[in-house]
Amino acid sequence: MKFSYFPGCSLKGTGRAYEESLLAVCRALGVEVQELDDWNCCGATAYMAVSEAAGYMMNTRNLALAERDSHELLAPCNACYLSLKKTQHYIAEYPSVAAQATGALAAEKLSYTGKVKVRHPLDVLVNDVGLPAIKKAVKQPLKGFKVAPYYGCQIVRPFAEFDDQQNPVLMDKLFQALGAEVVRYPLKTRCCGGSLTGTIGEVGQRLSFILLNEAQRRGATCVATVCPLCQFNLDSYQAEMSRQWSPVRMPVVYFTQLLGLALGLDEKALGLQRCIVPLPAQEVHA
Amino acid sequence: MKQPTNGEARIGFYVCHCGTNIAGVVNVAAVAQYAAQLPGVVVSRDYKYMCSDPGQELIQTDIKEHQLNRVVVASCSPLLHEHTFRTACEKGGLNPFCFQMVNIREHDSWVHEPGDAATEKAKALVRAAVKRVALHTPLEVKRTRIHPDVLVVGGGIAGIQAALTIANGGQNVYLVEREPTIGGHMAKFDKTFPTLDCAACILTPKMSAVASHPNIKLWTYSEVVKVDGFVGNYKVQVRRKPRYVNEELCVGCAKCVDACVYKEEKFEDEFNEGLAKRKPVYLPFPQATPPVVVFDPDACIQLKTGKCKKSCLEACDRNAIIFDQKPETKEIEVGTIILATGFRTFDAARLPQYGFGTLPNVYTSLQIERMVNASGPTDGHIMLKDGRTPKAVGIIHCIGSRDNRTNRWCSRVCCMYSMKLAHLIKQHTGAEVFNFYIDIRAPGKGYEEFYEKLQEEGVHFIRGRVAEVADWPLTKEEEGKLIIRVEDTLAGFVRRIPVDMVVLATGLEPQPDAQDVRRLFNISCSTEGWFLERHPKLAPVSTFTDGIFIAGCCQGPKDIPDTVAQAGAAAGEALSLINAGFIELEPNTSYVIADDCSGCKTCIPLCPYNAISRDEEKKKAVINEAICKGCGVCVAACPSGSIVQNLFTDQEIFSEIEAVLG
Amino acid sequence: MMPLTPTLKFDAERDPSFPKQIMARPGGEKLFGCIQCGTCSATCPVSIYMDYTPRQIMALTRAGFKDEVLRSRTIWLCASCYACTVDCPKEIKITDIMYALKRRAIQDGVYPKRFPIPVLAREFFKMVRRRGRVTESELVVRLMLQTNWLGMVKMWRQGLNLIRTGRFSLKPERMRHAEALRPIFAGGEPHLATRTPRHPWEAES
Amino acid sequence: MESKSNNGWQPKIVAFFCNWCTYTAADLAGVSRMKYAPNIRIIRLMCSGRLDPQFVMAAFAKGADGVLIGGCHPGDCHYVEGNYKTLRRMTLLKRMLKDLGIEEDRCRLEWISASEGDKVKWVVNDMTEKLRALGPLDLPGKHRQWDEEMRELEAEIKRTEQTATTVV
Repeated sequence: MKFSYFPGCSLKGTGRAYEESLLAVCRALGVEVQELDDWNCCGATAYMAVSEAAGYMMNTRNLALAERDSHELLAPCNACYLSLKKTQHYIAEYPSVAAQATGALAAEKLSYTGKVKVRHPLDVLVNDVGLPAIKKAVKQPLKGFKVAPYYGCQIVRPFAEFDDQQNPVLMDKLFQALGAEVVRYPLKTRCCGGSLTGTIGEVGQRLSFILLNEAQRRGATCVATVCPLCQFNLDSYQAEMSRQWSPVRMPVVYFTQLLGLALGLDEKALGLQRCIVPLPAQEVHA
Repeated sequence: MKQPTNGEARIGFYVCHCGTNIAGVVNVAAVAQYAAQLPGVVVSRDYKYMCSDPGQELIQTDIKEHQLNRVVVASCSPLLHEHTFRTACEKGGLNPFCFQMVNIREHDSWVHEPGDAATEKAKALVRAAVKRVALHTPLEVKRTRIHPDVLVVGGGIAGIQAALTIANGGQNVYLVEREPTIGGHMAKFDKTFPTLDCAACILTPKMSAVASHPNIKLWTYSEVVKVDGFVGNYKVQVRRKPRYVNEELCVGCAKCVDACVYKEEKFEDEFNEGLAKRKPVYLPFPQATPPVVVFDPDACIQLKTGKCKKSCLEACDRNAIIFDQKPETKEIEVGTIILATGFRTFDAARLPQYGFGTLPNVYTSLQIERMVNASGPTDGHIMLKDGRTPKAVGIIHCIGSRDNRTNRWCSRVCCMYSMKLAHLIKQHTGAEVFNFYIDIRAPGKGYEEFYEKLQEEGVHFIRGRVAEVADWPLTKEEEGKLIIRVEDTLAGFVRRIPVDMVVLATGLEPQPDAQDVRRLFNISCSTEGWFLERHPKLAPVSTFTDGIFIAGCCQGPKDIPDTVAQAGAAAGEALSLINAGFIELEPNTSYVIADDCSGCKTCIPLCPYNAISRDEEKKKAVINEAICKGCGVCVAACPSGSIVQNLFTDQEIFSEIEAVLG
Repeated sequence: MMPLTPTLKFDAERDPSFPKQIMARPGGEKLFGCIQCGTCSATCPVSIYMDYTPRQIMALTRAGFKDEVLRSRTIWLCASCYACTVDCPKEIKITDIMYALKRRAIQDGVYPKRFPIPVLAREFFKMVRRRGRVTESELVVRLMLQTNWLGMVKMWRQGLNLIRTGRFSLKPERMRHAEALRPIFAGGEPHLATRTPRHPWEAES
Repeated sequence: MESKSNNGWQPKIVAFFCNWCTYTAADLAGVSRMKYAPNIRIIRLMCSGRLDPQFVMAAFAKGADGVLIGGCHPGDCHYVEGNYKTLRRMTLLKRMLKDLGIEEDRCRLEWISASEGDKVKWVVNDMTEKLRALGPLDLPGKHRQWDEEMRELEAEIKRTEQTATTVV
């Protein structure tokens, strides 16, 4: 099983623990990944607001790079995943987008046919590697963990390709397979605030706070995410939130970190030391 | 005027303006001018409305004055007005089949932009009709006898009403119902809007009238499995499922139910929408018609394993229980059929954001109908799962309606039944009731007045489609409540409204097997899956298959008054056919030119009606024109070209092909 | 005394071509199908901070009240979570319409210049133009400097946390050959018929 | 629409629609005021099963650029199964047309039910576009050309025969 890998800017920055844990888990489960050569930023939500054309062209370049490698393209960040998917959908749906989006490939002798498939690691790990194989590889079941599975918005919206749009369940199934308890978490696809936490702190942080507070109310011992921005927003403002609204302290980890723990991988290799609110030691060694 | 050519044909040509419907796009004067110089045309006119009386008289006068022997009218679809103009020809003294119609409205002016292309198309179609009509020959209309018995499929209020109307008119009716009892959805309702009369009080007398009517043969727990024949002469097979009870003997005393080895009621009670349980043997509800118990083969130990001590058998003093009852197939002959197969309600679990099935105290409207009913599972008490009485209730409209992701259509009844439920809930509990609506649709008699009454009662109406029923509180007051997140669009902001109970006003959808049923009866469905009427305004209960009528919600969502009215209309249509005694058939049947037939038998297996046989003596094929339905399959297949279809002869079609191309 | 401002709208204040321009963008097609049910507003996590709810933006756009729409806070607050787009019963791609409105506001130069959200978009745009990738920490610092430098002082604790966990880095993340993106920012290759016009923010970088 | 190509040439489509499904669907398209290309001329048959392959050949021979046949969906035929017979005939016909060098897109069979007005619109527009791309079939023109060639050949043979007789 081999994939082209598009880390995106966050996995090289604030979300590096996601990359560390993802690569470690992939290695452990026999999924080979190869980073896309000299990839560019996906444009996230900012580019669509500034220049539609440039946004589509940037994504098409990454897609074309993947087509050159002729593997499926792994995109772990929700924003990257959505940008790539949206570009593919709109190229297929709107001739005007197709003309625009492929308009800057010639200089690098690239081409885009639409055949490359963009995949999220959650989809690949649960559906391709499969829960039976993962179960078999578990060394330390996640006993005592009560996980609130948080999917964020852009992984199933608007293109619900591998999970339900209103009520995704893949992560729930994964953690149950790893021996953890999963709390019913109705906010699992509600927005974390995205870049609003940085721009208009009060608005963005309130959204994140609601998510954490509800996880805490439901007795979760940690929140698991699939997106670097969600993890950042939920993990790094808890002191401010506690000051402003009510006390909240909730470890927020990547789903790959929990998977890594269950596979018996080293905490450091999984980047767990990068959590601002650390996962309690007793849990880790339960 | 030129002298007629093309044999003896003297053709009158008329192009209709249809107001501006045609004339606004097609240059009708140019078409008339063009037609005037076509071979055989002796009169060519354009006129504002050809279907009007003066328009028809124009044809009649011209036939006499100009000795016309052929007529062509270019106007709307022949499916709409062919009959009108044929009759006009007949009144003018011309055989009605020496007529041809050109569709330049539905197939031209309504689908193309104004201009030369549309006019050229009209000319081409006219050219073809003129050329073709010259080949037409006078034909005779055939008649077929109508069998006076009627089949009504579906025993809800629509089927009941239709069956009673026909039976009261003196004709025999077979009423076939799939469930163990008639009554349909209406039997589950507590009150009816806007009058608030008790549903059972108005329905049950009709149900017993059905059961006791000498002209009605009632078959419940039965399904139509095969339909052959055509208008006037349908042969229908009905499969009677075993209910393991002799219907003639059982009186519905329910002693067997009491005696059942299951002391507890354990199985989901369909009639009470899952809010109650029943035993393996049960009477669906007290007024079930016929009053005969039914055994659930998936629950009864005897039927499942054959190893029960069968205490029910002993309890039955009439020896009505038959464990080895087999399904039975009945064959009947009827002349007309009325389909009243109803609807199903939208499955609220398809919209997980409203919490049906995951959050306690989220109910469907039909569940509340049962709950509020005095003989229902809670004896008429509206209560939460824990037995408390709700203090605040939210009713969410348009669940599975007006939503492109589920069902696009408005279900027409939800606004009104939601208001009815709001009234009943408030009356029974005194709770605050909130209605969340997109638009209030109250267009029936007395409906707007009912809305007004509800507003005066203090029921809240919030204009906004609910985004979510949540169980994550943001304030203390919200804890333990269901929180409805909605934009109050009239106030212009988003609100969170905590309630104890949520009622989902689920919409109406076609029955899951509507497609199978329509195939069985050879009728059509609209894109949404409702049975398609012949014309939305002028033939609302007819279908494209003669002798088959539709009534009630199988044709589209409607309330009880409209359903009953439609059922009466369908019964009237059936009675009208029966009263006439016969039906006129289009003479488009086929016949064999015996001299040309080689007797190869190619045609015989092709005929779907077995109308073709072989005269063994003469070694020729013979078509029974009384059976032939005029599809023309045999004509196209005949290798020697010896079969001719009236109105669609090879020459007629070839001339059309040649002429449309120039 | 309370100042009184009349809200009467004259028809001349509308731009009837505006809705058509928005609908011409991919995703805008179904705008006229809006039934004003408010699902978008109710499902939106940030609508509570908006000056017009998303539903009102649809109504204003459809009616051609360009100024009200383009100068609204609403379009900038949209966090692109797509909840409205997947919940809309009439399948209107509201997120795409919000994007189209943002772009139009930038083009027309009527966006709030000191409002942090467009400032972030501008800094993001410029950084990618230069290096092909984004360095998040640097982006935040630049944003703060331009909109709320005092806020940066308050954020010291968070900055420290990020440094401690090795997540804060001012070392620019960049492509090896960022010049590969030049055709993109030139609006596509020179021979293209669909080349996009130069962006007002290009001059700034 | 690009009507400028081929000196304003417009493809001509002859359509055979069954009375119960496709003809009714075309009526519905009209009632719904759907706009489609005016290149189609509809001939009504009671059932698509009435379609004699010769009708298709005649249409091409008289100058049609395309022939469209519309019937009820399989399983929905008003006459039980006439449309299956059409399908069977079409398979043979298509092979024959191919041998004659008539492109596949020129003869098309579509199942369109009474409720599918939008499908009529789509099919007509799609077919018109495809025929436009294919260009004129002009079978009558080709016939004239073949006749011309045949005459030349005959003349040639006659000449040769004459020469031959002179030699002998």
